[in-house]
Amino acid sequence: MKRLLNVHEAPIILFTILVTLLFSILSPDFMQVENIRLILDQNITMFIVAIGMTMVILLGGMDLSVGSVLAVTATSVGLFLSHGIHPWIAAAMGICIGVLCGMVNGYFIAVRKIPDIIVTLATMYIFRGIAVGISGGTWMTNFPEGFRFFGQGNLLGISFPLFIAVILIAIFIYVMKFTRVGRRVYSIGGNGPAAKLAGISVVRTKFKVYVLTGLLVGIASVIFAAKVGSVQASTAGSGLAFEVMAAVLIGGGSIFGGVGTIAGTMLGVLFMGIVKNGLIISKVSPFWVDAATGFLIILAIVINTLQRIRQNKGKEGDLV
Amino acid sequence: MRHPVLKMEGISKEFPGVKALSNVSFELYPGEVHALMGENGAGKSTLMKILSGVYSPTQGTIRLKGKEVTFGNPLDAQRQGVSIIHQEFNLFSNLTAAENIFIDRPEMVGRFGRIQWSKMYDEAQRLVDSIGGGEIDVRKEVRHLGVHSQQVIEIAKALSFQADVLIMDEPSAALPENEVKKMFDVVNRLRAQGVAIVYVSHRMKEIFEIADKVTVLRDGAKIDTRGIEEVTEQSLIQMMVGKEVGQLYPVREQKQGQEAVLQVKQLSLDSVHHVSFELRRGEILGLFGVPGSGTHTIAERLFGLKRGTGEITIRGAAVKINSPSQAKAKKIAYVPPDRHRQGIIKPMSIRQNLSIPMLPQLSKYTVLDEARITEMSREYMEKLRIKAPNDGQSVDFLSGGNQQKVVIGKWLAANPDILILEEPTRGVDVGAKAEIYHIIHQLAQEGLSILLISSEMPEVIGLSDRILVLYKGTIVHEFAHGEADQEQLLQRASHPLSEGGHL
Amino acid sequence: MKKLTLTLLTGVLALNLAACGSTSGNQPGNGGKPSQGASGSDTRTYFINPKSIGPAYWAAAEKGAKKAAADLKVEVLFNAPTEADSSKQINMIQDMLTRKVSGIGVSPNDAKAVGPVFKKAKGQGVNIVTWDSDAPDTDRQYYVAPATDQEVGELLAKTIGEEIGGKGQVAFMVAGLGSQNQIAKSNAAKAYFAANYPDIEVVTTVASDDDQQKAYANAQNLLQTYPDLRGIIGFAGGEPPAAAEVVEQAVKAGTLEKNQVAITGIAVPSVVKNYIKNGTIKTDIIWDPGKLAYVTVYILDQLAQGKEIKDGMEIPTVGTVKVDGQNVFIGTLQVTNENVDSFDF
Amino acid sequence: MSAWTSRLPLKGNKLIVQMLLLFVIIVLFSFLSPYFLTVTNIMNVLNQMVEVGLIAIPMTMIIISGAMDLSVGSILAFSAVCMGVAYERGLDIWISVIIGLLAGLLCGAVNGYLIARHRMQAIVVTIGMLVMLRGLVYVINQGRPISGFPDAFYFMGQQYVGGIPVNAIFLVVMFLLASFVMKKTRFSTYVYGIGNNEEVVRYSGISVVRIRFILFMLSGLFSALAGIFLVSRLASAEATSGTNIELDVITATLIGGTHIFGGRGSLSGTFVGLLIIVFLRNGLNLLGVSVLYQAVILGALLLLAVGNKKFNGE
Repeated sequence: MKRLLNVHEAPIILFTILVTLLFSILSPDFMQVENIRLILDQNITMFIVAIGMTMVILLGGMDLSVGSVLAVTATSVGLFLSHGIHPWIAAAMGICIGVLCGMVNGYFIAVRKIPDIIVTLATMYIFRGIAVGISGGTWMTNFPEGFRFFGQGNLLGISFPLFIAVILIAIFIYVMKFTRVGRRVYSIGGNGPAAKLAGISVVRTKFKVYVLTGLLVGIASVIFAAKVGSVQASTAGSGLAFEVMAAVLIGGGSIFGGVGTIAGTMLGVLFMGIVKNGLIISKVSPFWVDAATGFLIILAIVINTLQRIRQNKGKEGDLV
Repeated sequence: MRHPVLKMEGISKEFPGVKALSNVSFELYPGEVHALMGENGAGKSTLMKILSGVYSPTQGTIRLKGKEVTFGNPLDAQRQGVSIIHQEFNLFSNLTAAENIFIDRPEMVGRFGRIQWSKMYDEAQRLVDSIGGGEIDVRKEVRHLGVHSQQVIEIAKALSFQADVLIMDEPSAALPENEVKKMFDVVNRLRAQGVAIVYVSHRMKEIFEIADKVTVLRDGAKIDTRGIEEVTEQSLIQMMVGKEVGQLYPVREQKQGQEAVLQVKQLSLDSVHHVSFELRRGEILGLFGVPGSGTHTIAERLFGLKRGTGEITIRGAAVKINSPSQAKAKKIAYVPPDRHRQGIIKPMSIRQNLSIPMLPQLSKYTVLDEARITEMSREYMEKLRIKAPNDGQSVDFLSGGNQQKVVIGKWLAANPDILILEEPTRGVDVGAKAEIYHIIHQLAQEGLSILLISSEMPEVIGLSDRILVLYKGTIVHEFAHGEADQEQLLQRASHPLSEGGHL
Repeated sequence: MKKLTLTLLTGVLALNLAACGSTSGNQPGNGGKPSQGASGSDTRTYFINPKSIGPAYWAAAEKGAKKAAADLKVEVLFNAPTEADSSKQINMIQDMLTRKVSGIGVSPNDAKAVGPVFKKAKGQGVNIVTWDSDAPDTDRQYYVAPATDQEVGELLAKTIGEEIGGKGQVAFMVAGLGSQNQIAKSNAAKAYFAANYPDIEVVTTVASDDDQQKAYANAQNLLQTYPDLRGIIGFAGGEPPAAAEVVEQAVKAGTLEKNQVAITGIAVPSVVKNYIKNGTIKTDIIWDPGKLAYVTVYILDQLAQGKEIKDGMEIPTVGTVKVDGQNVFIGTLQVTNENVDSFDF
Repeated sequence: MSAWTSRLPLKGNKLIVQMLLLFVIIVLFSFLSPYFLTVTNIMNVLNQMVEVGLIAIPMTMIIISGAMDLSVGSILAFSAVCMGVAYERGLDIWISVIIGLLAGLLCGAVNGYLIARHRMQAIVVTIGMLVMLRGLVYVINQGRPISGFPDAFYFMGQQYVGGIPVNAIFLVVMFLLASFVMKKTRFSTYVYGIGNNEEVVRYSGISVVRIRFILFMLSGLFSALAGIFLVSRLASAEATSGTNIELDVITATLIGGTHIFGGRGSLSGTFVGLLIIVFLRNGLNLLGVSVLYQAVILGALLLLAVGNKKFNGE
């Protein structure tokens, strides 16, 4: 199984190594411990949100609203803090709001059976509006020192947010591989009607996945707020959904569901992070950064597609 | 002495406006293979759905091992010991074979909700081995497995529920002829283990080979249950159809010319090696081989769905066929094996489905010529006797036979020189089969050259003027008209030297 | 049929909600008068249009505009698209022209693109004043600003130049690479360096596209890429706090010495208060966006009443303003540790 | 109309709910604002909806064919800036326009090549193009807006003929043309066919690759057209123009009853959907409703109305 997994993610691993080598040659500053830590640090939010997005995409769905959920959660945490609520309680309440948003998505998608794109497109508008509305247009900033721990603190020598991210990644890799919920996600994404026949409640599993995604985005947004130090409700997390989706797909996920792994997605996030950081470190003209990022995304997808074609050739018989 | 493991009494099922089953009773004993027969629409599938927990009956009782039961849903039925294997498998192609067998099963979950993978693999392998699927690696993802292996996985899944009753719906439909034997081995093993099997099939030959008893349904009612030794093929058909049926296969008159319409030389691609043959005007050329032998690949190559080496000549002129549109331009038509996936666009109307390949001819400056399309669709609906209120009817609502006629019709409208038919009667009931055979025959009479690829041997034998047998990508034998019988054909197709395995 | 009705009901409900939302939203702005349809002949209505809705800067401006509305007893509508998008902004101005407002104050996202709609406004006799960002060569009558972009850019360059002692590497952080006021200010700063501090090298210009996280990552990457960096100028409200946050974290982590990188820029005092108190930002340049909006409304109201705009005129609650041709300047403020607590925006 | 359309089970002409909703919106706003139902306002709205409308035409077709194009906003900006740069270099304005259109076609061709020819996932490819093209826009002109076009060019976006904006007339003509194509030509059968069952179309000897390629080319072309009309209307070619326009376009298409998974939908539906969102937005603007509430209302409408099965004529 391990070997198979490795094969599945081989192209993106190779491509990431290649890009890393390229940047190392272009800039001596790239392959520094400090910089690697920086890359990890800059992408904590992405890592955590991408876990949720992986599950959603494995189900065969997509979630366009993650950026708005992030904004709503981060803004409410900021509001709670400004009312003098203890940082830990404020964080917990913020995460609850993330879960609530997930429940809204889950309700319409799983229970009311409205296509996910429509629901999350709609909630993307709605949550963003609510976020800016409750913020009153002002920035959430000047957080108390105690809150900054979530974004900048250290635990046992490693940064606290990184620690949280690693734990979450480990938990969800375990969940996806070793628990029934995880396997149900794969089975629904692979063959929905068959999953139903096997007695799997598609409604409940979908609902759970969107709630978990809300939870993860909630956690990510607390870290985001604590790390960046200020939240602007109108722009926080804009563009996050597309970026995270791209990471999942670069990491070997299929938009049609059933295929993909958390580990692969994390590689995808890392790849995007490396590209963005590397282009700046190598002092590429700022005008070229976006163009080059887009080009590398497309290249990564091309490589993935080639891999899929190669794999499918190994099929037994010709009727399948 | 023996008690029935399953007893259905007075089962009726009504849908709004339709009575699908009326007062059907059915008994099943342990260790017997009980064939369930009937034309499409006779009520077989309703009965199976009731038995497997998809529907609940309007009236009547089901007793399992003497106890009255109700099934809330298919899983409920499975847990109580009744499993069904559908014609179309319900497998997760993205998951391993083992996981497919034990998907979402509490018994595979250990402490702290952890799935015990090694236990799952071991048990799955044991189950698969016990029904003779030893060569299957249960750690492989299902999408990498062949059809027979997939069926074995389905059976193993059913058995993993300790099934007392196993319903097999057209189990041989997707299987190559040589693998049907393997499937029978599995069924025999199950019978020996005391599992009661409901075997649903259209294929007479199989029924006589494997079944102990046969129950025939017609128009939602049970006609009779008899021991297999009490019936003949003819009497069964009569019970199913309710009247004498005419000749299933039309008598072929050897009228074809000698002029070769299509010549294939040294065709090679994928698993096909150096295949050469010619197809004459007005000829029905049978192409027979077990799946994997390359018959399907040849069809795909000739229709431009795949590319390869070798020379293709039409009426003496070498042609290049690299895409279906090029094939169409060369007047080659192809009726593909999987009607649902490749043949019809379900939500679209009959006229749209019929006219699709011909639209460039049926439009002026790309604007559709509605009058001509109407004329054309009426003509072919009449010619092929497609039963529908009008040509605006969505094909989704047609019976399998009529859907298949639409697929044939859309290519006839294109007025081809060469017609490739692959599995032209798959999933079609007896009545429609005979009609389709007559159509094929008539087309050949009119001068159309037909390449017939089928896994149903009687069909190939009954219709073809010549039969080419393919084995592992090469032509190993040619039968002239009337020369072949089923035994010989199968023997050639599965090669005398290595019985069985085509892998 | 039931579902159909339900759908329609939903739509109606949503609209009613919207109507309510607008009423309550506008009430503080016009002293409790009902807002809808109230823009008749007796009440003068002005549409004040920032670049977008959301940023704190514009929220502060809205307060000023609403205050002016109360003081001058006029109605003020303060609205803009959620993103700084010129096409959506112009759509909104067009809609407001339809509503026959008495005057419009615009902070254009694209100075050229507003040309046609300003022309149309002039044709309808609607006064146009630009504020915060200008649209020269259009039919706008006045431009209300703290100072010219040139002056602001030079002031920023001077501030950082003094702080770092006139030499070293400096990086620019802007909101958008294509935004004109950003280009004008950064070019002025570059020119100022070239003239006065030849030893200062501007290493790069990074853009955040108004995204806080991106600004933050940009600042991190700057420190990583340019170990010898001495200063950062943030040309828009989101940039200095992001830079300050990153520098503070780096100092705390020990990868950077305190005061190694000087930061200045344009930012609302409330947002950078902590950084100024910590000494991470020594001087921040700002003007009161509320006063800017106040003056805009005031000028529009003067125009509507046919009054003259003179240099040195006294505007209540704002003070005297400098009028230079068509430009009205209210002056910039320097925020430092000493006065940071005295600002209320 | 003809026997053909009435017999099509697919082309849900059941736009009753949409029409009613539009009607309710118009009536409601007429009561709430005296300016809403005025000729100038309606002409304004028509003038404003052109860019979104133009892109919605190919987007509807692409969604019907079961794909999606998220790169339209970036193509719009790319073409607009290409045109602007060409004009700045001293080329004739109409030659510059053609260069802009060709740039859009080229982008569409890249999308089409990757998606149709190499069967890559449309969403992923177009997200990649979205990022890359937006970046290229900055590369081409360093983010400066380009302006100063001749008056003849502004005719397209700013002038009125018979009291109706020229660009709105163009949009309506395009919609009628496209609607004709999607009702009366074989291209439409192919597009609906691909959306319902791509394999069957391929097995019918029709090049699915070519149809898909054409669709993405159309999308590129119409995005470029939208870009040019935008420049003409705003008199300025900007690097940021068209950001997030894909969301507006998709929203209009979905409200118009096109099925997100393809196979079903109509251009007339999209047109009504478009009117619903532009009139809603305009009415709310006239009332002075903050954009924040507007976003929430649009979202709620999408969720409660499009989510409703009746809405899609099911």
